[in-house]
Amino acid sequence: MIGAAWNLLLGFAWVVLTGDFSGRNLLAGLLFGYLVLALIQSQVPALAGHAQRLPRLIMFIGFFLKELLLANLKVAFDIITPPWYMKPGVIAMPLKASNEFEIAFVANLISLTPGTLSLDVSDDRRVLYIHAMFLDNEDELRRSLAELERRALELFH
Amino acid sequence: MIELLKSGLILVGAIFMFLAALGLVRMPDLLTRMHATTKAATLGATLIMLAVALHFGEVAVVARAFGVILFIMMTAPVAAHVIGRAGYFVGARLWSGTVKDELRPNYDPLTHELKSGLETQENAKRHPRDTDPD
Amino acid sequence: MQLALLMGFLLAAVAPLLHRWFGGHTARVMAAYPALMAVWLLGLAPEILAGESLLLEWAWVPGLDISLTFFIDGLSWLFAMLITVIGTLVLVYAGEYLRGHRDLARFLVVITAFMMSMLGLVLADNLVTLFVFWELTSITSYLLIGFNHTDPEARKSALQGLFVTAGGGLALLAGFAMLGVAGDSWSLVELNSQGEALREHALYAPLLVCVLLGAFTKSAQFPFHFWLPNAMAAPTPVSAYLHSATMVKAGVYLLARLHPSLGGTELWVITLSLVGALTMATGAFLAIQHTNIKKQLAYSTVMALGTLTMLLGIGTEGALTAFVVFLLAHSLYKGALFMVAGILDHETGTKDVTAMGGLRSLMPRTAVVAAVAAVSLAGLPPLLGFLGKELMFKAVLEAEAWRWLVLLLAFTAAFLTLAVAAVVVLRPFFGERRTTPSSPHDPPMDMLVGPALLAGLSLVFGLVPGLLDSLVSATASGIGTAEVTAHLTLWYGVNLPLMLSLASLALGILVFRHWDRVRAALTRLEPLMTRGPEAGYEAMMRGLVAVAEWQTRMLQNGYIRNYLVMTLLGLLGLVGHALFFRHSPSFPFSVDAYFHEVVTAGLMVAGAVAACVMRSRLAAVAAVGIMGFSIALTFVLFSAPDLAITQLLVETLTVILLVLVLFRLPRFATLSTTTERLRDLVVACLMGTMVTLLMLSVLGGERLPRISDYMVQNSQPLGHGHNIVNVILVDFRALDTLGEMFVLALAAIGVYAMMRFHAEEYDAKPSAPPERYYD
Amino acid sequence: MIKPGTLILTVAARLLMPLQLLFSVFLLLRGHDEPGGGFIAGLVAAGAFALYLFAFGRRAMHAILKVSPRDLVGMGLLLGVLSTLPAWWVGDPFFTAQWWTIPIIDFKASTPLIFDIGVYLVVLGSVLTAISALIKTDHEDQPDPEEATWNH
Amino acid sequence: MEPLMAVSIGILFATAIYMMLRRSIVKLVIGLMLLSNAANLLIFVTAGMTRGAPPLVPPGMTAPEGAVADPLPQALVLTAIVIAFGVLSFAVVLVRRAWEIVRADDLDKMKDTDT
Amino acid sequence: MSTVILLSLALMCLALCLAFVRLFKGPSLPDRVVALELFSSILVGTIGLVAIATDVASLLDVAIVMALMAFMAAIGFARFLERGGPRDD
Amino acid sequence: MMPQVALPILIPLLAGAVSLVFWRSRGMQRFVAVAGTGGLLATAIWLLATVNREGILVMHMGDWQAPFGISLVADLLGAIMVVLTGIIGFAVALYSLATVGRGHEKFGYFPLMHLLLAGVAGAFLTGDIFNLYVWFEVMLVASFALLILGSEKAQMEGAIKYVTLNLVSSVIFLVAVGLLYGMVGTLNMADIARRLATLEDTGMVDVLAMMFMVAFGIKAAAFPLFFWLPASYHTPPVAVSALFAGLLTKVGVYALYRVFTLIFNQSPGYTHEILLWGAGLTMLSGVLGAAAQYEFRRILSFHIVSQIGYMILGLALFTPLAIIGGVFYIMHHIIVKTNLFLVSGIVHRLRGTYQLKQLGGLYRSHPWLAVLFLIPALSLAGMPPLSGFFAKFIVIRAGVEAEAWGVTFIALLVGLLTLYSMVKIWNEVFWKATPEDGDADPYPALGQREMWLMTAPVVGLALCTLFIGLNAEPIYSLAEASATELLDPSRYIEAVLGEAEEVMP
Ligand code: NA
Ligand code: NA
Repeated sequence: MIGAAWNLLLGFAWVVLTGDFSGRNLLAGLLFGYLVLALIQSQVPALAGHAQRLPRLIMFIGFFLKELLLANLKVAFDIITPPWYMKPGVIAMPLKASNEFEIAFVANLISLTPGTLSLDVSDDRRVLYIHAMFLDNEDELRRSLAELERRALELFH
Repeated sequence: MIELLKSGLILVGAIFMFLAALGLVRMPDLLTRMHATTKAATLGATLIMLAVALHFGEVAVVARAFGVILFIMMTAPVAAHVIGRAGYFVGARLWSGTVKDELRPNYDPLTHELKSGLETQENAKRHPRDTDPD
Repeated sequence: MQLALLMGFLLAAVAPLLHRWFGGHTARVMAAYPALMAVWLLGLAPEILAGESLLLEWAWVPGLDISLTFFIDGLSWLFAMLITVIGTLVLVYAGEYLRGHRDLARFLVVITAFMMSMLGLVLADNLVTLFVFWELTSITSYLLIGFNHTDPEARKSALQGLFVTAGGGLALLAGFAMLGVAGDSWSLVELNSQGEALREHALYAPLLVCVLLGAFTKSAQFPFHFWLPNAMAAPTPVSAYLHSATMVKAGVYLLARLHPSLGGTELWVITLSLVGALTMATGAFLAIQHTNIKKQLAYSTVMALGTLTMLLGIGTEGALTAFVVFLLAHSLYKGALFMVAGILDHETGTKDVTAMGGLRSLMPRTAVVAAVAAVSLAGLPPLLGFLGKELMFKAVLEAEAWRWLVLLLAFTAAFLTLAVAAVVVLRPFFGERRTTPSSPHDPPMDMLVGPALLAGLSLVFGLVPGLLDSLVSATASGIGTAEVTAHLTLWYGVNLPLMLSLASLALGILVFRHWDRVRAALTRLEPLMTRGPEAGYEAMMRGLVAVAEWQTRMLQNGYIRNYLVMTLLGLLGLVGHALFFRHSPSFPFSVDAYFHEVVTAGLMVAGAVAACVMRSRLAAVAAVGIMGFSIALTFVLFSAPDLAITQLLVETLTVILLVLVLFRLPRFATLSTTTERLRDLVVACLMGTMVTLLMLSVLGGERLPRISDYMVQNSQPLGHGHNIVNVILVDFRALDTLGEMFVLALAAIGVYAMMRFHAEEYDAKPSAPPERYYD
Repeated sequence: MIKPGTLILTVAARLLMPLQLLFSVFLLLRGHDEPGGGFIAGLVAAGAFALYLFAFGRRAMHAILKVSPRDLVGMGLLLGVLSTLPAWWVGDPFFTAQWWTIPIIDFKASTPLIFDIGVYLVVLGSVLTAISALIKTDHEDQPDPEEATWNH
Repeated sequence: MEPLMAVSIGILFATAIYMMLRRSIVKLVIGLMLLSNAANLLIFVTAGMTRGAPPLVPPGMTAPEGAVADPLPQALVLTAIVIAFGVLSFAVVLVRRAWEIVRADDLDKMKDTDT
Repeated sequence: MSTVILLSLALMCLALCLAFVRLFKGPSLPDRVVALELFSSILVGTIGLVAIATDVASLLDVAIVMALMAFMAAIGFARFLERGGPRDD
Repeated sequence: MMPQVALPILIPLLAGAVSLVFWRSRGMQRFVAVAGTGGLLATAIWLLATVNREGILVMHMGDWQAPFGISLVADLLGAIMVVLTGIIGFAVALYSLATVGRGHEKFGYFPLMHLLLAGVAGAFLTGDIFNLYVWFEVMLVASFALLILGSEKAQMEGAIKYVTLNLVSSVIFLVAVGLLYGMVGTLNMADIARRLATLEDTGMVDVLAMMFMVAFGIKAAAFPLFFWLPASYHTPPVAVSALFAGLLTKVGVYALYRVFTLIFNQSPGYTHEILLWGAGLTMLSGVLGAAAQYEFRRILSFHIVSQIGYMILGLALFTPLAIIGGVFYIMHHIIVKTNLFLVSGIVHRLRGTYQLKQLGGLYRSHPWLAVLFLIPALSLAGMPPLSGFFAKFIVIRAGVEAEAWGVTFIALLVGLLTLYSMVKIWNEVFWKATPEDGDADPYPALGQREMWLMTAPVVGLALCTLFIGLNAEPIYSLAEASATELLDPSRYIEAVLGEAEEVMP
């Protein structure tokens, strides 16, 4: 978090220094700030892992979009074809995520990926109840959900 | 090229939106309907906003288009969760083709308590934290 | 004089204060005031009696031609004298009559105010001012009749008197308004100088009818006579003053006053003669029929008023002379008799003449006074009453219209009155002694001086009628169109009037002899004479309440639907009428719309319709949400981003609010019948069609350039903003926005108060009495 | 007893609410030039607090709002009325816009802006007053500390 | 487009009136909501509708280039929307309190003050 | 307006209509709320399309507000349900 | 710049805002209540004096020349109405200090009162048709909130009708404004008047006139649009009733006067003829409604309706004298009707009920109150020489001059029936002996201070009534000057728009 804050600060500093208050310039500032921080992160413990976040984030977004698109197609197919191929059901997914922010993040991601919908978290926050559309291969589903959670949690660590 | 991409994005986005609506009408129960809507609509809106970003190409507009994408991605699942949960807990009838329900046995409709099903193994080790919502 | 009059009102107002200082002497102290006025008037006598008149000008509301100008000629002088002199006596009398009464002070307030009003009435030159005093006498009289206000009968009589006289007063107001318009003047002097023109005017007939209504109600003419006897619920001094000498003569005064401008026409002559004669006879019949002394006197007053009206109707020189003499005679003897009646009532504790007898020995002085006054009432020589009656018969014989009928009625009245006079005096004072609720004796001087003086004057004027020559001449000249010169004498020789008098004397004695039988016979006439008009009045009052209740049931029936339907039908009727009969619409039908626009409009409509037909509340809310979102989309499609944002934010917040509220509300239920629904549907569709037609008319009609072009051009240069809508909101039309802020704040206060404030919890402070809405 | 919000909702509210608030200020400040303005901004802000309210309950909402919504209404109205008065000072009719440039940050302050801020506060305060009054009677029974401050 | 909207708005008015004439208080409120929406839309439409030209002055310019939509009715409608929002919030809560106090959903049972 | 946009708009409108159909049919309140939620999401897309078609970028502000705020309605409804409001209402 | 044009609006707005800011402090609210209404009255008198001296005053808000911005216009009628607002506001504020419960004070009674006054004053002063709508709403919502303050059952039932029907009126008004703008493209009333005169299709003008007539007719409680009033006016605390009775319907009447003299004066043969019918039926149905009632405030409420008829009659006859009469009537009625409600409040305070059947004996116990009742009551019934007599007389004389026999007859009859109602109250409340069950619970005696605060406004208003009656000339000339202005709209138009060329960009 400190890294991100620093990065933002640097971006603004850049804007102020250059005197160009356009959005484009701010973007440039942020980018330069990121690069600078990436350079010095080995020396500053507080900044540890900062530089890895951006590529991770980009990769995660790519992964997520792919999932989103593919699964959407699957659902779409089921919608437009008259017979139902789906085998819906509610499953309990044990959570690795520990703090509530992570849990919510994961739950929302799962909701956004087609075929799965987060219903609720158990009161002890250890299980996420998910409504899934395609339970024909439950293990496969659980695995891909776990994968999604893993990748998502990577962003925070 | 950009024009073509834009047209593609628009059309695909619109189709997803339409599918979402179609699914909403066609799907047999509440939860499956929500599957159709939340994602497809989010995807559709996302695609169209990308097209908007491409179309205008100005930073301010692009920022706004991404703003829309971000906001819709933040809010849509929350809404889905809230409705789905409410719908489920107050007794939405599940489709006859539903194969499994691991939640029902863990939910107490009187106290609204939702267990994880793991309590028996670890015997409720966890203690309340102050970050718990009140 | 005006100042004196206004001071008189002030005196009335401070009466309670005086009462605190002077106690039992207050009445006497206050009586000094009218006495002074009488003296002042007496000082005018030489001029007035010489036939001159005085105009005392005083502006009041010049813009409306209303002035407080006083006009004093023989007629008004005579009335003013009667008012002040009898007023003085009555005040003195009342001070004794009501001695120790807890409401004496209030009585003095009202009677003094009445006196001043009456004085104003007869002195006013301006129609409106006259009316002002006229109504004041009605009100003060109301307060006096209802003096014993805890008695329901008194209250009822007071209301009756007020309602009849004020109703007539309103007719009078209309009449005056027409008179003022017709004569283009509000001054009686000026109006009286243009009688010819007025009688020719198109408004003559209606205005005369209105004026007569006013005068007849006030002067208790048939068929409005019934209120006067009921007004006897008032304390006797009031009856003596208001209901014999003054107020009831206001109508007669008015007729006399307007005689030069309105009198003399066929309508006038016939109406007044007949109504007057009929009233005479009615009054006399009713008088003979009652045993209550005050009622007898009251009905004989009715009879006298009828006589006066009749004489004015006849309108010849002789009739006017008779009018003046009879007026004076009646005021004197009737005032005296009422005061005597009061003494009897006061001393014996009863008003029923059949319950009294042989009082002569116990109260000799009273007996003398009563006898003198009664002889005058009976119309026997040598009293003024005799002269009045003679002149009356003479005038009737001169009558042009319906002479014999009038004569018959007048004659009947004369002998019945004689019988009444006999009953009133002979029964209580002579014959065998009867025990009465309280033991009587002569009253104190204060109570006797009034009747004695009045009776004495009757005698003096009767013996020396020449004293009145100039007064009668001056007064009658003021009433008539030509100069009248009167030479009064007690003995005109043996002529037809004398014969008639003798005949009436004989018949009168006969009736008195057989009074009990006559009474019994007359009871059969009762429904015709008294219940007739009075029953009509009561039926009217009941009808009024019934109509009122019916209307309330029909209109203000508590059903909000009915209110809405009425309101909407009002709108539909008015706007629809204008739309179809005042406007020739041309509708533009060039629909250039894209598919998505049509769908948006369709969804909007579908949402609204769905909200109507759905059977669940929240579904309806959701449907309204759809409509709202569609409207927002319409705003987007047609270049109103600010509106679109506002609309959808408001829509969202409304849904939140509704959801919060509906949680506590019952579900929809089917309450209306199919017929009701159909009716509502028709109203709704009519409204919808009307709105559409209105819009099409405006859209297809002439359209002028917009002021908003100025805003478009100047919002950046002058308002320093690029969003023109926002510049309008915070700059061009910031005042609207300011108001709107307050609306929102007010709504919030209202909501907060409704949810959190329940009066019973907070306002249970000990000093606040509980509200009782439903008891 | 139902808790005010689920975990997912509370987290979302914590994230979204500042975002919405920030956005509302943004809408307010640029409203003179782009779609937005006091009303819209106020409504968005009210929505933000409403979300927080749904997620955490009324007490929590009051805790972050610091002042009573009714105070906001009063302040907003006062601001709105007062913003019309500077014109009087310079002899113009009421409501005449006065513009001042704040030198260091080159910010153009004006009476219309102050007015718009007044609108913002009123809208926010009013909606919150209404909603919290409705919510309060809905489920909370304890006396409200703000009500105890009424001076008798 | 305007004639079409005129018809639509006419229908909106009809639905609003119909709902207001119902006996259920909740329907009355919904009727009021429909009514105020219809009225606002009416102002917007009657003033004339313009596609794709919001009343904004482009940055750096002093006036819009071409014709823009009439901003004045927009401002009026905006005011009217907000006013209607306030008033309707009040009405909604009023209905709720009336129900709580009078305990009748049926408007026909709320006529004690009149009769 | 290009064909693609018109076609897309038509599709979106059909989608709006379908959402309305679900809202009308219900059968339960959550179903209607889902329909309303979808309706608002489709509107976001539609506004984007209109912005492209008319070349008016400021319409995006409407879309932003919609994306950020429209879900509040759903939250309100959900609250109603969770507090025991009848779901078939 | 002449601040007195805007101050009668801004002062109550400011007072309302300050009261809200200090909603925790009872003392501050009470202080502001008196200071604010006093300030309103003072500026209003200042305004009237200026207008009387210098003619129509105009202030272009925000310095935007008419017709582009919103102009406040104070002609004589407007200024007179504002003064009356000030008088009533001040009187009711004083009265409220004694009668309004702590709960009411705490939950915004005083801010609501200020804002109601602001709305009323705004409506009287604005020269802009949409701005008029806004002030109507301010007034309306304030009245909504005042009406329900206390949440009693009767209040709720009355409020639902009041709110619904008034909202319908607002919507009709709004629709009419929308259509009007669509036609003439302007909102400034002077500008509208000028532009409408240039329209070729006068039919549509008549149609719009009807819409405004209905919208304002509802506000004014004219037949057949008055139902909301008798359904609700007797339900709130009496100070509120008095405030409503004095001012609210008169705003509707004022609006009718304004638009039907300034804007819709082209075809009086049609529009004013309809008004004439409305006036007659309003008088009659109102007074009949009262005859059926036995609740103090309900009787008074129905009489508001009937009296509105007289005011509309003045406008409908549309002759100089008739307008004078109408304006005079408004001035008289506002004072008298408010006063009657205040008296009813004192009666209620003494006896704990408004039901005539349960009241009685007050003539004996409180003769001063009896006098204080008689003055406005007789004035209301048009008894001379009180203010109501002159009002009625002018109207009737105008009716006779215009040869409108039907309505003149109704006006007279209604006068009689009004007297009947007033006498009924007098009989039952004052003359009748206290009924057996009437004085069952002894109410705590009025405190000295409380009594003064309640009586002072009543006495003040009664003195106004007497003054108008005994010294009618100045009031008459004021009404006359005002009528002259109203019948010559070009003066208004010129004052607002200047003599410049027609501004039609
Ligand atoms: Na509205
Ligand atoms: Na009103």
